[in-house]
Amino acid sequence: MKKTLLATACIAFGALSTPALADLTVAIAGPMSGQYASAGDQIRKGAEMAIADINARGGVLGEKLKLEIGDDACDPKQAVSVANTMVNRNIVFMHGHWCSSSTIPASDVYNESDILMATVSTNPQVTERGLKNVFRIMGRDDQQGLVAGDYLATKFKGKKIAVLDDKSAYGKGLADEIAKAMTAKGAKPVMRESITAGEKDYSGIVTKLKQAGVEVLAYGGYHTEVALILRQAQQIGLQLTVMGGDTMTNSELVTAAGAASDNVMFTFSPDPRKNPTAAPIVEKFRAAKIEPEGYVMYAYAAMQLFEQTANQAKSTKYSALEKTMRNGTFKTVIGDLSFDAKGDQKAPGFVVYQWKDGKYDYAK
Amino acid sequence: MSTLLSVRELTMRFGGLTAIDQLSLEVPASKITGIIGPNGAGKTTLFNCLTGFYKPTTGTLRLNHPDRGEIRLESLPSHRVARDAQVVRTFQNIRLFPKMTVLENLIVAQHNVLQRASKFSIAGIFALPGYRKAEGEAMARAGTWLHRLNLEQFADHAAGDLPYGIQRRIEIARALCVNPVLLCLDEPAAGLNPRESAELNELLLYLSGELGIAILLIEHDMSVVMNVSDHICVINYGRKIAEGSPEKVQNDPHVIKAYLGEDDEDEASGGIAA
Amino acid sequence: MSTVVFARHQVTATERFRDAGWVAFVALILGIPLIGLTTVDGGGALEVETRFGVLAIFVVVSFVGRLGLRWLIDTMGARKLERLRDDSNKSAGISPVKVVNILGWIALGASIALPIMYSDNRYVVDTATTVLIYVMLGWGLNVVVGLAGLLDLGYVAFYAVGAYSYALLSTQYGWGFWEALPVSGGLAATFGILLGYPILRLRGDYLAIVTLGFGEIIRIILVNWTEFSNGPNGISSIPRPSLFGLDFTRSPAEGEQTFASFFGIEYSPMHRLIFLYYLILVLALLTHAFVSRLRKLPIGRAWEALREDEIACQAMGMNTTNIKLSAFAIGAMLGGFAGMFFAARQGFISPESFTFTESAIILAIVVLGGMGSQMGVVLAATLLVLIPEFGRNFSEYRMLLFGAAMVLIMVWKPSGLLSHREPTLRLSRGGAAINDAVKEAAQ
Amino acid sequence: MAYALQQLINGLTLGSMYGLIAIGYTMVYGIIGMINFAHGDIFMVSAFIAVTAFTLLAAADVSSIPLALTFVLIVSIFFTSAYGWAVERIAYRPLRGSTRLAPLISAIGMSIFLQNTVQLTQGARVKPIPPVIEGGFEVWSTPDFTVQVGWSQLLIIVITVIMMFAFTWLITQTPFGRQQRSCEQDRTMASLLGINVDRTISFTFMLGASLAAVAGVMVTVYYGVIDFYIGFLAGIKAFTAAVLGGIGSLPGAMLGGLLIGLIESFWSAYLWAEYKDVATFAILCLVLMLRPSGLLGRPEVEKV
Repeated sequence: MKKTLLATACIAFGALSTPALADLTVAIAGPMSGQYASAGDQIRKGAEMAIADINARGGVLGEKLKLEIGDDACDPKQAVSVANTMVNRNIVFMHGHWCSSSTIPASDVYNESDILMATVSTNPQVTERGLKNVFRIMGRDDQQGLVAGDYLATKFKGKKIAVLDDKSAYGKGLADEIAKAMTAKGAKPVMRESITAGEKDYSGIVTKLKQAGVEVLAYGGYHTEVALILRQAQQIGLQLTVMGGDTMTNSELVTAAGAASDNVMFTFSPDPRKNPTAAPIVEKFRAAKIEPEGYVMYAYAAMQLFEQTANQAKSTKYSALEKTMRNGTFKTVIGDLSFDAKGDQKAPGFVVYQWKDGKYDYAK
Repeated sequence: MSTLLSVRELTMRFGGLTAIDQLSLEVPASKITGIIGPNGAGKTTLFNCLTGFYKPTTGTLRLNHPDRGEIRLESLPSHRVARDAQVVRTFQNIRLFPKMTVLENLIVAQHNVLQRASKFSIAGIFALPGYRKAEGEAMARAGTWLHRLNLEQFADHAAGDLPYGIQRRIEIARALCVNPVLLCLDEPAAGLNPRESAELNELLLYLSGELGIAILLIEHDMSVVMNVSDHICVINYGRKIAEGSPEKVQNDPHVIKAYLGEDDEDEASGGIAA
Repeated sequence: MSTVVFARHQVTATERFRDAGWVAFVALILGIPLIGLTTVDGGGALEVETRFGVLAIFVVVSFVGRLGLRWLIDTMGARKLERLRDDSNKSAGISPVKVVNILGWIALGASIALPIMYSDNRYVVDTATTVLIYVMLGWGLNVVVGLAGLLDLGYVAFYAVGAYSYALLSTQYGWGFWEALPVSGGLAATFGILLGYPILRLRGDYLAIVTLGFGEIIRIILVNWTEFSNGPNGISSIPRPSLFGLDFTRSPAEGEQTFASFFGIEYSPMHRLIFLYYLILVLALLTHAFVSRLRKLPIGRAWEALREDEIACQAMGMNTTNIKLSAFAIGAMLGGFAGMFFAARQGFISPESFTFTESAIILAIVVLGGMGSQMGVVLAATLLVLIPEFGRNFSEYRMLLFGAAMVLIMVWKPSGLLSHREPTLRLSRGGAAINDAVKEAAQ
Repeated sequence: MAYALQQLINGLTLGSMYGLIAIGYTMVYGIIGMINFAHGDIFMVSAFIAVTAFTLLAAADVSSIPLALTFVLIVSIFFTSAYGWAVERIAYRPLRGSTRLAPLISAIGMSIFLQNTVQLTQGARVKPIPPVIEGGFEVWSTPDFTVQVGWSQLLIIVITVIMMFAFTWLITQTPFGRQQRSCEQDRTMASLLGINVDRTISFTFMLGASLAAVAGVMVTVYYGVIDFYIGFLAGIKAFTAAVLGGIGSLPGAMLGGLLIGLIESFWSAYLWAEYKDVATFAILCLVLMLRPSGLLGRPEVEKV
């Protein structure tokens, strides 16, 4: 028995190490399982559609693209493991990871192996570490927080505003920035606390909000908790307006919070669905019964970004790709992309949205 | 005859229940003292007080240690009773280290000596001569007792897998490895066949006679108690009801009443009938 | 003793079918709510969707699977009996100890050769490094749970202490890996004692919940005390260890040399990976040597005695408080080393890596391996790391397989994969005579 | 004052749910001395069953709330106890009589397995249902704070009290209860006296699962949002509650649950919400240091 085990282990290593015989391999990585699996799902759908479209156009530099999918479950350790797998599969481009805490350690691996990556992780640290291969096609938490904080300080002047976060790297970063921006504008939050994501009972904190007379809640975290907070606020007769980040784009919020979701505002990049050039793609997604919400279009855009970079560079060599991506401008479904020296998108432009009857639109 | 241990007005209460009531007792050095009494009389509780497992409610337990002078046992935690006062016990329901071998059981009993020699394990890790010497001595001591108690052939067997009678012997051997001045045996003959009982008698006499170890013996098997004890103390309901030589105790009317007592029939079976 | 009865009730086909039918029925009941029905988002509200086809397949698979399993168990059982019958007169072949020893040497050889064989394969070397981290953690926890028998569900706390102490010492004070090593280990050990002291009186499962709580407390503090630990953002850019001052970077720092330039070879990121691999291999082997040696010392035997019977330990004059604390401290120290290596290898740590699940997996490694068995830990760690890695190809079923494997291995071998206990010392004599003597005495 | 009252009500509601789950832990511990780590996930499964049942009812246009609740409770209890039974049969029964830790690991494996099964079969997305019971009543109104109690909160507390009484009756007054208690004290002796130990243990698991099912339905009604991950935290909290109250004691589990609910809501009401779990565990440690077998647990006297 033991020998068989050993043998299996050897074979296993052998099997896992065989490089995939693809034409040109690109990859996505994110939480395909675990708590945030719905985000991973969006990324996969977007990327798959993009790859199909690119291949239909004849691929990149005459070669067909093949997509590899990595599941990190938002666990930093698994993210490194995924990154190593991807290196072995000789990928030339990575769209991912999704959680900042996964992107940061994984980007080191890609950096060492000369693999270009474009991520949607919003934590400033992702691009602040001077890694040349890291590009971000989404805004940063500090920019996002600034937009949200300014909006709150001007639109809800004089109202009592509380800032909460869910203790995740993303949520806390965002909430900190919002609080900072608000204070700078002279609207100091009346409360600054954290909750534990994954719990179901937030009645304690909601009652505390009611006691403090809070009318507006700025929240750094994911949509599930917002839905619960809204429902529990209703139970004790508290009307709350919520301001959140890009994660509030998830339509689960509406199903979960019901009518109360109309009180949810959030910051997000200008809606790619509203982008006139993106209209045919949006139609195509809808025809395939996929609502191009959240990260779907971003994944699509990331693949477009790679396609155009490679075509412009006329090469899939890392150095050429990196140089082209850093200096060029690319037309994608989320608008024109160009990057600064750190790899951050030049025109991030966050806009405030509001949910209304199950759809979100720019807030007035 | 010098007194090794003197128990003075020992009382142990558990809530409303008085398990030992004003018990006084002298245990002479190098002799065997038997403690008998019906089930539930408080014998094991006495042992537990003596060896630090229970804190007596009131009373004193003075040990005249041959090297260290007077030691008050009631104020010591259980491990120091064995380590400093060298009062070592066995258990009614055998408590060996079942998965360890017999030899290991005997070596574990010499933990304190070895641990000191291993100097926080540092000397041990590098197998320095000082530690190796101590280990050799411990093995020799264990070997001696294995031989004396006829356990050599089981030395490398897991203690828990061995038959009951042998486990009893191992427990005594293990206690002896601690180098006791007072050995407290809690029903060592329970579950032994007549041949084994006879061997036990011989061993006990050897220990007290030849090696000068004082023995405190709780036993229901009268063939053991009456044959080996120099002195017997009978307790019932936590009180001493009789004391003296085996012959004297056997004929004491209080004792007979306690064992064959008019109203306590079920208790009698464990006693003299054995 | 009486003779062993070898006869066995023959199972008829009807009984088999009835048994499998019963299993299929249970599968049906269990399947209806989770497989047969599911709720999907139908635009603002949930709608129920039925999947009775899948349910039917599930039930049929259960039926056939049960029939097959039953048959397999029966044939295996019969064969085992056959063998027992044959063996009852002969002695067994090679002793399990020898097999384990040989296996150990093979594993050692394989682990030394692995990076040479896969010198251009990041994934293999990296996964093997992960295996070794878990092996080391398993060996550390083995001291507490396997040897001393203290159920610790919060072992990850010490792992975290080790990782964070290195991360902070290196990023804040510029300490190197080797200087920080003893400090991290010492800090983790201190935490072990701090935790151990107040809860010494607790037994078994009460101890388990308190250690679990301790692990959570450490994690929550790391998350919330931002000034200290940088909160959920974690600590990034943790320096990598160097080989006697030689860094594994592409271009050397001012006035220094890199590994590649020193040996005059071309830079490759694999060098560092392989170096890290050998580093953890050496750390793990040292741990192994240390723990195996301790086990044969008074302190190690005292741990095992404590696991077997605490009362008897006290009666032998052993200070159980110190023995427990030493187990906690040494286990914690080894966990701290592993954590420190983890931080150095990842280059980034955040509280997310130190959750309860991690503790549970380390505990599972110790128990699946066979409590107290050093080789068992290696085997279990390899399995538990590789099962989810295999699963990467069918990623959704990965953790499902992992959970199922834990249950199945436990049911198949309740005392662990390698449960044989090797005595720490022997009276130098042959074995056969003893066997006969025991049999004689048992009659 | 009004604020404190509102927090008290919050705490009691939360605590009732912890208590219901904790009883499952405590009963299983009492009878076979193992921590059933999969219990939290059994609770999670029950919540999914409840969501499916509610959705079915909504599709069938059932509008009577008492009828709907009864239906969902029955369905959920039925299927969940089947899960409780199956988990015991598959993962624990083969391990009876082995080391203490084997079933613990098997339970952790089972917990991972159940979580992922639900994720695969029901999806990773959260499952929301529209509020089943809406509204509430004002208890007390002061100028700066109005205390409101939701009907669903009231329902949870009332059902918990009923369940508590029903269970105490079941354990103390019925033949099953006698068998259960006898197995708890001495399994070998109980089987010698003709009690079917296997069946009693199975039944205990099913009862524990039924209570988890009640809690699962309550969670669905009260919070309206569930996902495959809820079992983990709820399980740990409930387990803590069981230990705090003294594992093995039914009133202890309830008391522990309520206490933890109250600690959580009052801690986050007056102090820093982010450290509330630290508070819970610290109080647990303190209590155990002073009373090593929990608040209402029988002190474990080791016979020497």
